Amino acid sequence: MSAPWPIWVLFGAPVAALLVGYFYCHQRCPERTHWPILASCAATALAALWLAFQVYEGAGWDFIVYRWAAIGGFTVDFGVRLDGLSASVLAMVCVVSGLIHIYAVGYMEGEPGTSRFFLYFHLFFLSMLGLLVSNNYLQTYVFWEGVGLASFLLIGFWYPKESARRASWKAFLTNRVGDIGFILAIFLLLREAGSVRFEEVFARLGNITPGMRMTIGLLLFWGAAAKSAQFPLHVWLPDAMEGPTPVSALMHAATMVTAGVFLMARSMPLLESAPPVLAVITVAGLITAIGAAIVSVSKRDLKRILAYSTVSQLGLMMVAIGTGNLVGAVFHLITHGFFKALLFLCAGSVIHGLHSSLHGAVSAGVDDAGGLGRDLPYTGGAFLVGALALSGVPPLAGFFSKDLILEGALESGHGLAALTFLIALGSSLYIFRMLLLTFFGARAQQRGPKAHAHEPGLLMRVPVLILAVLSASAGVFGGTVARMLGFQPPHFVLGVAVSGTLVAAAGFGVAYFLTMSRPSFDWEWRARFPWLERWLECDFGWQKATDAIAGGGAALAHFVAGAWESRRWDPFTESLATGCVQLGEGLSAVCRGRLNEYVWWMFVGAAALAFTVLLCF
Amino acid sequence: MDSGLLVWGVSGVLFLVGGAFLVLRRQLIAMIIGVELMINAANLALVHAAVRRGDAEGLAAALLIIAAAAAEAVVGLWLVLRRLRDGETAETDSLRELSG
Amino acid sequence: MIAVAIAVCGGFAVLFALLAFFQRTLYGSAFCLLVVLLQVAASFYLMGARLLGCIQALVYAGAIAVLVVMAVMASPPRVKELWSGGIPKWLAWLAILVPALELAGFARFAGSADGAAAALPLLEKQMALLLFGRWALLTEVVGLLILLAALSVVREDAHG
Amino acid sequence: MLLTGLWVAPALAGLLVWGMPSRGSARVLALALSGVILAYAAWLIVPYSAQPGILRLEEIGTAGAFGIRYHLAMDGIALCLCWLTALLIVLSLAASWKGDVPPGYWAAFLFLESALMAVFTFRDLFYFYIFWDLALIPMFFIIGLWGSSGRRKAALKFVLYTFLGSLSLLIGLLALVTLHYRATGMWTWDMAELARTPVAGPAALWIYAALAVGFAVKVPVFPLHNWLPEAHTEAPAAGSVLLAGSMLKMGVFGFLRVLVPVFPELSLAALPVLGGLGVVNVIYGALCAMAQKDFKRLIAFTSVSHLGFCLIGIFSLTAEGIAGGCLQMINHGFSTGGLFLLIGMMYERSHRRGVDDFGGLAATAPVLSVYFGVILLSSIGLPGLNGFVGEVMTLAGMARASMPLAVLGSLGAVLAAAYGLPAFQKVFWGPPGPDSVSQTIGDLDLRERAVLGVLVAGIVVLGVYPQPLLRLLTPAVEALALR
Repeated sequence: MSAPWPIWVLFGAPVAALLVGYFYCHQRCPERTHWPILASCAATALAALWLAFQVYEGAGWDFIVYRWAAIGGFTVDFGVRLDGLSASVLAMVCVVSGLIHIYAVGYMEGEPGTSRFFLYFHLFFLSMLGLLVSNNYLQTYVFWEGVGLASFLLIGFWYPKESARRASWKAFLTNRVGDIGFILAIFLLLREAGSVRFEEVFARLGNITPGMRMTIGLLLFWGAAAKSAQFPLHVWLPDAMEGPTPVSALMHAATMVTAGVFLMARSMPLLESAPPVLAVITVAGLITAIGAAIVSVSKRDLKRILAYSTVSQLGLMMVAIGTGNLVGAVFHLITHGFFKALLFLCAGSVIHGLHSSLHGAVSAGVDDAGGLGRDLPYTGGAFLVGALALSGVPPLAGFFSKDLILEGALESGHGLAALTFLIALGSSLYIFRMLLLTFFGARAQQRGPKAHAHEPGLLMRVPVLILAVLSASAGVFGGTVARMLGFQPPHFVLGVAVSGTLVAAAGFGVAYFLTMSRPSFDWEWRARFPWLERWLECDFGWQKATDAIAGGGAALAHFVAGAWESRRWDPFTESLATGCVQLGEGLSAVCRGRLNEYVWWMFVGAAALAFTVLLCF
Repeated sequence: MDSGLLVWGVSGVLFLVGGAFLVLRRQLIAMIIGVELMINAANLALVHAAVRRGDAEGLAAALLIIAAAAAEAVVGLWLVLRRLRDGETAETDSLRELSG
Repeated sequence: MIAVAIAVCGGFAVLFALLAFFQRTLYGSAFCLLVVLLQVAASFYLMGARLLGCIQALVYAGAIAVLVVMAVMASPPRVKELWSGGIPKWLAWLAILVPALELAGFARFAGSADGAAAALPLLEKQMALLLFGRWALLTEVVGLLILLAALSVVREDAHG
Repeated sequence: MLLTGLWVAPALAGLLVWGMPSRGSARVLALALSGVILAYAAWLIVPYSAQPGILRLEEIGTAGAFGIRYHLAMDGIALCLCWLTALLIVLSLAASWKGDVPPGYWAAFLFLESALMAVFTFRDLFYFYIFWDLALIPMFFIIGLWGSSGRRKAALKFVLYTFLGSLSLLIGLLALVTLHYRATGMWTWDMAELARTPVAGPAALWIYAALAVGFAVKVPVFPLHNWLPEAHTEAPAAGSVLLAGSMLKMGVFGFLRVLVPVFPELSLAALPVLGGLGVVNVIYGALCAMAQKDFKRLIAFTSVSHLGFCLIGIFSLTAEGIAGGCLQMINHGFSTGGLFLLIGMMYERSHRRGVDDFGGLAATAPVLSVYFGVILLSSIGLPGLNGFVGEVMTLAGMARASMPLAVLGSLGAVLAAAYGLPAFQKVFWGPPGPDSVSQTIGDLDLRERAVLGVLVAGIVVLGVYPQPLLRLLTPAVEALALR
């Protein structure tokens, strides 16, 4: 079946917008760069929704666009594959990024270099699209690194700041470490299955040895762990908050970080054929989720709390993947995209509102933003909706998706179920703590300066409103997502639903107790247990470990380049040359200028020559 | 009577004595004498071989060698005399330019 | 028979070469060189290459040896070891005695059957033909060489 | 006559340019003639595609003494390398337009081009060796006369080091030819015949080692590489472009053209040694690049790293590995050539090359930073640009040959980012240092944008759609693949 034209809109619109944006707007009228980009956002969003509807109706596409490279055992063609998984996630990504683009226009007003910002922003959007609709692993890898590059450029958008530069560099390097796993998996696939196309790989799973399947699965998870900030490689996400808030909202909450989960969902058949990999994913997901939840509770910076919350939620999705619950993972991915983006945008509005008093700081702490409920009622309300969705309070979206994951966990084991409930508790605890401290905490208790915050402009409020509506109503799409993925609509187990809500309520209660009834608790435990704070501050010491590894790498480079190359190996080869020169000088001492000696040496030479000639013949 | 061995012997000794002149004697003119001796030794052997084989080319060569030796002697002596005329000693040690 | 004669000439050549080497003065060495050259000319003659023997005697002994002696005499007297009185008396006598002996021996044995070395007119004729036939170019070159040598010496003195 | 023209034309052009009276006219003529040669090289695709496979054109003259025969031939790999050389010559001459240099400077480049074209097309080992050494002379003068401060030492070290390599190559060739003569009783220097009757026995191993060392010095393989940083640092910008863009490829081309076909089973056995050295090259080059302060030395070490990938590709001896190696050679020419041109332009403006000497250029020279960004990203192998294509195919090829080497090789990808991006951040995003010159650096003018535009266009097109180039390489590569 030939490709419907909206698919070409998916790719054509962003590319056209980028070209027009850079060559026309950026050069001549920088302040209007976002116009072509917003137009392309709208077009792609419509196309994505239409395609999602088609796929819901049962359509599906998997065709090759052009042959990228083919020689010997290496045949790679770039193509498009739209099935239930990619269509649903694509719809979410396009809607959310469209809204965030609009929000960014309001947020970045007056900032220097906004046209450059929008170009990078849309480059990210294009790479994300490419990643979602690709039909083979290598094309996914190409856009995977494209997304990494965009995150490098956007985190380091305010490049005069040293911390922003370090954060962007750290993000790119960690992603690159992950990408090694991904590219190695691709090489193994090329070697074992002879092709990287999803269809052919899953068809030929039979003739790949179990051991090799396991390694490929683990390597793919290693790549996904870097992108989705899972346990060993999550270190870059908290620092990624250095970027502007729309960047954090779009990339480090809703879309980019979910690419890892998307890859896992995409290669589900491969993972299911290697059960140990699923166990590893579950364990890693659990560790990440629980660890991030604990750390998030201790954080004070608005965006850092949300960052760790994202890491925790991604851990939860990985747990869903690990338990083989594809529908739960994908649906949670979609709902998470909505409410996490909403939470970040609200945090952005708060920071934007406090901008005057933050004297240029990029992000605000809970202390600076304490008790803003009265100043920012609208944002407060939206944040409340987001918080309820995240913690899984019915009838909002979070409840439905988290419930699916809880059911999946319950089926695969009580211990696992207990841990997932713990994660749910943690998530409601840290989000309500942030809500209460930021919006409802009494101003007096907060030690922050008396800040006067103002509601953001209309351009920022409309996307927040739409996202709030979506976060509230996305629960109904559970059935559609399941059908698109080819599963029966989920049936709700009453017991799990009730216990989920109770856990959310418990979380709220503890948060209320810690922040409202004993407001000074936040500072007391830091004073009494300084070691605990330091320990939590650097992710149980893992941040230090990764920095040490990076430092070790740099030291190795300096050793190799300095001590070995320029002080031992180079002088050694040059000493060979100077050695010859000395040899020459030594020999020249023989000619002391006496004529007779020269003649004597001539005789000796002639005699020796004659002798050798006689000897040889 | 194999005069061959004898003539070879004579020319060999003559050659060596010429060589001794060159290597051991200090004066430049002695070296020239040495060279003359060596050329003669070679010529003697050459002519002897040419005569035994009845090969005219050898004789012709010997003749040319004599001519060449003459030219060489002239130039050699002239160089030495020019050097002596400039007030230098005829010692070989005075020629130091080539020392390493 | 001839071999003995050649042997005698060779012996004397070697004798005088050694004498030349051990002479204190260059003057003596030059003189002994003259004698050696003559002995070699005699050997050529005895071997049969008569023309070559004469040329050797004429050119080499006559010209070059004399040239060397002249050079020795021309060098400034202040160079002590060159000059210091002529050649020792015994050497002079010896130099005269040796040719005399040879001439005597030659005369006595000249008449014997294989005495006179079979002159090789044919060989020498071939040599002459060769020199001005195939090797004409070479002879011209050597002639030119000698001319050059002479010219270079002359040129220097002209405006020396 | 087609192929003879390819290497004779630049030589004649060089002579013509050398003879020009004024510097201005020499410069203009040089650029024009190099443009003509580029057009001619490009046109060669027409007769080439008329007869696919190896375009065996020039077999003039019978075997002279010792079987030396004037035998030229052009296949896919040689054609691509000639295109690359011709293009880089035009670009580097255009880039060094402003330098006040005598006509000899332009002539040297044209002579270099002629020698390179000859090396790439000659099939007779004798002529191959002659032009292999001849190529050093013009580069010696380019570095020696028009380099920067320490040029004499660098030029001398460069020439002596590579001549030692050529000596080992010569010994290997002579031994090979004589052994071949002993085996078959026929003197020949032709690669094809030498390949037909392989030399067996322990001697073959020694010959293989001698030839390998000869080529290894030219590709800087790990232990024999330290002439490269100095040669690059001291060479003028255009000189470094040619040195990195084309001359390093002579070594890899040598491996490909001489070693693999003549000693197939030894090359198969040499995988751990030479493939391993390729991996060491990648990692060592990247590590050294990370710690460099001088920009040119940094780029020089990246060349060491990139050519490590070529080695990995070639000694995997799989079709995609060798094709990846060839692509990597061409891509490296584009990206490193571009980087050297850029550094040359920055040096032209500020007479400084240190990474710390610049700062905050993104604000003062936006166009320069965009070009630098794209070319640097291609150099560290960002997918979508051309650097990635070569790396992926070489490592995929090696994965089929030996997985551990492929794993180590792909470590190079991380290290590539480790040397590329910090330098970019420091120069373009970092704060302007106390004495840094970022304020005085003006943006690129039209000529420079055109030169870099060509390179960036090549980088993007080769990155997005490398298949046509691959189709050109396939016949030659398939002939070489053994695994």
